[in-house]
Amino acid sequence: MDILSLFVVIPVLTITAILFLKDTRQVRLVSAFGMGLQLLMAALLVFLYLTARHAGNSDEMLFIRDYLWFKSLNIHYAVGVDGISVAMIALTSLVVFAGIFASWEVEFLRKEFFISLILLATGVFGFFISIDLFTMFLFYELAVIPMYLLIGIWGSGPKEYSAMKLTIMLMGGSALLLVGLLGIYFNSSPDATKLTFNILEISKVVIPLPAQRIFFPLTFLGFGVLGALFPFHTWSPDGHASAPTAVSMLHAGVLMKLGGYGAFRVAIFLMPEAAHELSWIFIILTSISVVYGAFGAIAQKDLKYINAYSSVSHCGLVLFAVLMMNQTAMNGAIIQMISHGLMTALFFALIGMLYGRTHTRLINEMGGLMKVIPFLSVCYVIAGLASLGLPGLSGFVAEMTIFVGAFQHHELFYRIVTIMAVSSIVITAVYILRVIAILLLGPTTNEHFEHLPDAKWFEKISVITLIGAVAAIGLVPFWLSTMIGTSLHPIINKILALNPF
Amino acid sequence: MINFSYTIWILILPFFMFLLLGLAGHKLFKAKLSGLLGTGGLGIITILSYITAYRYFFVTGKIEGAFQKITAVNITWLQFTDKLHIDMGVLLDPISVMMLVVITTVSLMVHIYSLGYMKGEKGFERFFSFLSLFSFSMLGLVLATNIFQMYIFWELVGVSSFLLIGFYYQKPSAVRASKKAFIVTRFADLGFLIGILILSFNTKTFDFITLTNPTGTAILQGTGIGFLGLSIMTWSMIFVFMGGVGKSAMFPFHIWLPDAMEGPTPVSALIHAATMVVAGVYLVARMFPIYAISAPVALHVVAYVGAFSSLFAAIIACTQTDIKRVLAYSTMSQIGMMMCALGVASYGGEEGLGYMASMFHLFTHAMFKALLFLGAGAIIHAVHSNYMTDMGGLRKYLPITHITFLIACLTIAGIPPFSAFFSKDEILTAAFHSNKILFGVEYAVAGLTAFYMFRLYFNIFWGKDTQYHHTPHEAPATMTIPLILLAIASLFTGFIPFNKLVTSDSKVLESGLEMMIAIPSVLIGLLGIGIAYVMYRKETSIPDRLATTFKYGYKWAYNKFYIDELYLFVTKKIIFRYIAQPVAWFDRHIVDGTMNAIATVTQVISFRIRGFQSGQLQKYAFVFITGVIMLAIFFIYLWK
Amino acid sequence: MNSGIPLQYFLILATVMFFTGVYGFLTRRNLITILMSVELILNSVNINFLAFNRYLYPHKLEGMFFSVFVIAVAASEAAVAIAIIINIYRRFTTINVEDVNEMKF
Amino acid sequence: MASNQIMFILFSVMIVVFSVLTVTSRRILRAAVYLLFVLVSTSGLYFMLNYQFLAAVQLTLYAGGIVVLIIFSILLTSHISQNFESSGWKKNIFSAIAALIGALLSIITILDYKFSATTEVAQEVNMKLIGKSLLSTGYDGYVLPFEIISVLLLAAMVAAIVVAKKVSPKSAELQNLKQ
Repeated sequence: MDILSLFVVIPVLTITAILFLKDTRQVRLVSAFGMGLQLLMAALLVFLYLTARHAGNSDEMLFIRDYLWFKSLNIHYAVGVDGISVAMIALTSLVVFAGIFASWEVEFLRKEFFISLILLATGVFGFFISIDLFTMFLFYELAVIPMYLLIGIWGSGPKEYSAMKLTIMLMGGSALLLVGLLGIYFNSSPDATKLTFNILEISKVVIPLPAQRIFFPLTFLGFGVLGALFPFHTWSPDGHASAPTAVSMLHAGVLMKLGGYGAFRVAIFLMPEAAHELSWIFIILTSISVVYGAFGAIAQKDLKYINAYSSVSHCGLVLFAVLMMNQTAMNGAIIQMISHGLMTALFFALIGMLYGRTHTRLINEMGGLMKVIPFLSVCYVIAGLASLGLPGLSGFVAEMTIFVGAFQHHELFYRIVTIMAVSSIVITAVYILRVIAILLLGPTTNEHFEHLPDAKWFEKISVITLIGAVAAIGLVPFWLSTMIGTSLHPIINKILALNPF
Repeated sequence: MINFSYTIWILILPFFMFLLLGLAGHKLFKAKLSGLLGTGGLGIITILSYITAYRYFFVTGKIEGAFQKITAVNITWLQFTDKLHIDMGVLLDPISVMMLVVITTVSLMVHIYSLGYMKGEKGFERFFSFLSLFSFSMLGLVLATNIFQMYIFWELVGVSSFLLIGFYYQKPSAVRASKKAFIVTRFADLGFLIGILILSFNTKTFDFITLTNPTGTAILQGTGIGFLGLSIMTWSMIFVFMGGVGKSAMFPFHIWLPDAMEGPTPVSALIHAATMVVAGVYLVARMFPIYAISAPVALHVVAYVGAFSSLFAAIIACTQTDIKRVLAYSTMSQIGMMMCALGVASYGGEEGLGYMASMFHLFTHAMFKALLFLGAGAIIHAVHSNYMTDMGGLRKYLPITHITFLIACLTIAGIPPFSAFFSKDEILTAAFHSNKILFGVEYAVAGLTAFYMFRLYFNIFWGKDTQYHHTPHEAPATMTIPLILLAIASLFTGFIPFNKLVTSDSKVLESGLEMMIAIPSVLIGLLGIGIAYVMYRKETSIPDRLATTFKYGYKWAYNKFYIDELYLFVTKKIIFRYIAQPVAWFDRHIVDGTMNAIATVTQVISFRIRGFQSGQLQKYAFVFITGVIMLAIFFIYLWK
Repeated sequence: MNSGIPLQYFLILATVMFFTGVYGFLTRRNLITILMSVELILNSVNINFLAFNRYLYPHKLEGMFFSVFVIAVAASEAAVAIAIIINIYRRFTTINVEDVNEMKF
Repeated sequence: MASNQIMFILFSVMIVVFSVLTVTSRRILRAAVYLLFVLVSTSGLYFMLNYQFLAAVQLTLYAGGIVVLIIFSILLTSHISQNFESSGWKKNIFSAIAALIGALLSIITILDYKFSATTEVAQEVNMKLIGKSLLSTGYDGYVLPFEIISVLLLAAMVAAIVVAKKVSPKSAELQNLKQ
């Protein structure tokens, strides 16, 4: 049985089912059912994966399936997962599941909304299971396009502008990416007889260094745009601010991770020599992202902007760690992706719920919400604490792994940059606490807020799912870290082979 | 070897209480029951701690005359590399066992006290769940087997402090104070983290036993390499100490502590007097072999920072009128003394006196300072004001509080036979033998301490007869019993033979009272009390006249030397206005502006190009025909 | 009957006619006169066809038949074009080609 | 000068002159009449080339059919005496230059090219041959294009009717909506 393809098939079936529904009330039930099934599948996948590994299966990728698609170009539909993809799939299904419940009360064109949302999820799932560069790119594009509709139609504020900006910038990124991928493809075979898109096969050959020098920056930038790399991050604040709740969740929670994952799986894994040679440029850019995003967040007034800038900072940390190219830092990068995915989804869900009640997102128009809506407020505080790296929640595990890993780098330059990046934790604390203090604590400023209702059942499901995952990773990080760590070995071995330090 | 693995329950139990009370407290139990549950849980932990202390000190015995470090439990929590991994475990050695006793004792007292003090408050179970969280994190901190575990619990302590200071979350001043406390300590923790990173990079280990083994190899790593004239090890230890400075409210990170008094008084007693704020001292003591052997310069930094802070705080304490703030500055001053004592010590033997003195003082201080705060709480409870100007003549109304408060004041003033007399004496002796300047400073601090404490005492219990809206009455038994117990502790803990139990190399340190030091220190204490008696026993005009005479000095001290304003200037003006806002502006207008400009340029160009598509059929035809003709010319005549 | 007249004469005549038609196509504003210019162009092509056929391949009939087809096409084209012109006139009340520029941008 | 040369010159002059008048005349009906003269002259050329059938077709279809159609449409869309405003001189000059250059280019090329003289015997073009060729499917047969042309004519007829038909109010509304 092809368990991986099911991750694409289930959403597609859900979409088909939604298409035939007459009653729009049932749409969300069907969506929730489909994505709940997906969540169960993800749990099953984690279980199967761990069982297989436990049984001594030490293949690089498990559950590999390969179907020839375009013979002339040797394009396959090839799927396979390692611990990293499994973790990302689990993250995605969690966030999508929570996202469905967070958008329970979408009224306008409900059917179309859920279809687009699940289509987006399909793209993301497909991306994570693919091991063929072409199908990977295909799913990547599939994930980006519905975003335009979701923001442009169901968004708020200057939604057309934001949707356009987001889509065009991401498309610009994928243009670079496509060139990079084709470059890899045409160098995937030493004697140009059997070109391939398959990652596993490409990783066995060494792409010539001159080609790497061209295609590594292209690929990395292409994914970097999606990962909000400075200075290509400006789509993120506008996009997030305009997007509806679930879309922000999915976008910041999962879609931005496509950037980090791709940078790591394609750019670094396939072209480690150039990565090693050019990493300093991107290290500088990413460390700017980290500090700059955090400072940018301090001065914002709109909750979503604050969170968007904090995402820039945190995702910068992901790319930063990936570029450090050692086991610990990369492990941290993956955990950070998952952790940030969960907590930023949590943040956006909560912001959406607050907005639904107060009809404002400006922090200085709110105040003292803790007394009125304690459940949501406490959840917000937990999300904030996770974001500023409180031990026992996922953010701490991720950040510490990154910092310790990055600081083990043998070159002084990298260690100094690491210290700069470390300083972001203080700035993070500043803006998080600022928001919490203004928003939740203190006396209730606006008398209209006195009788706001607290969370409804579907909101609770959404929030508790995410908080549970955040706390689980934070309290028992060992299994996740090990699952990712063992999957990193092929990459690390490849890097070590070229540069033993 | 005796099995200590049960000690893990000392950590698990409070965490469980936290989850139970925090998640389900307001639904499952009545408020009172959750308070009792929390207190009961802590009672069990206290008993466990006492058993552990007894077994560690008196049953296990020594090897080669020294107490051994025992790793009771150690579970790998997160693996970084083969050598670097965060473990969660329990490390028993003299200082951790001593801290165990201190924390559980004070915490239990505070729990009992809170049952009365917090009665009827909204969020009663929340309060107890936070207290449990704090107990959990503090115990985890002192029992940490490795520096990263310590850092984890260090952060947790910080957050529980944040939650408890901001307990009255609808009070803007409490919110501000909690925010300030968290951010200031967080900044200091940044130093701690950097220190850990440097340290672990050099030594490739987090483990305390490996790190602090005076004969091991880890301790010698990075001592040679220089950076700005100091070795890498020194730098890392200075950074680590920065964390301690923040948590222990030493200068210049002390500004959060006075504000933290916005929290409920039991919290101030537990966290901001007895336990959490001494974490910095504990940290230095924990890393002491490294400081003493590999990074003596860092140790000097510790000594001078401690000494300066103690003097600085003592001066400010003389001018404050909010009784909790006086106590806060007194705490800062006393911790400064402990730091200073650590700083003048060195590893092993007679030279390690300062270490022992510091730990001793930490122990006694925890008891009497908790007593002072709880007493202050009882007074505030009775008077409903924090300001000593609203008080006076309270000895008639609050007899038990009065007696216990007096005992505490006498203790802190260093009058024999109260406990602090012994510990302070050891500190002064250690300072005297190592550095005369530091001795002078500490000596002056001892006098000032006696003065401001009795200023407080006389102002509250004697002085003018204030008219109260309703007659103050003694607190309920749940509040007075802890006071009495702590007063007894203050009386007798001075006789604990610390020199046999807690020393720098865990061996017995022979030391006794040096009359040369003891007599002058008692004398200056008495002098301070005398001055306070003259000035504040009755309502006189002396304080006002003094204040006008030393107008500027008084004003500066009263305004805490304007350090708060300086911080405010730096954070509000410089960081917010000159960094964050420009960054936000830069992002919106330069980075995003560039992106938008690219879009605009594209659009403008495309609008121009669009003009070609005029819809005028004949223009198209003209262009087409011209093109054909040109192509024809090209192909006929120019194409070879 | 065509002796003494070189092929080139016919061709030159057709060329002149063709470019006159082009000129008309480019300058006239009235759609109907533009249509007339197109007829000129088609006619000049027909002359070429027939001249080539007669002078170079007198034993074949391709040129002639193509002329027949061109005439047929021209007839259909004229019919449809005039229908369109009338329709345009109805909508825009003008058949000035410069005013009919909806199909832009 | 042989008579056929004289005739050729006559026809040529007529064609050139009336062509130019067609495209320059300010009055639309006159232009149509000039076009008629051009077409008639052209059919004269066809006679000279010995293609009587085609000449007849030219006269009936073009002169008889299309020109009449054009005149009808002129009457439908404009006033007979209507002068149309002259187009911009810029446009005229540029178009003239383009046309002149194109003409010169073609003429030079024509004069440069050496056409190979043929020795084949000329074929008599009579109606029987034309009919046979048009309906023949073998070599030299044109049944396929013939059929296509017939379909095209039908299609054009239907199209002309559909396009020129008066728009129904409902579809007009729709069109207005779309604007």
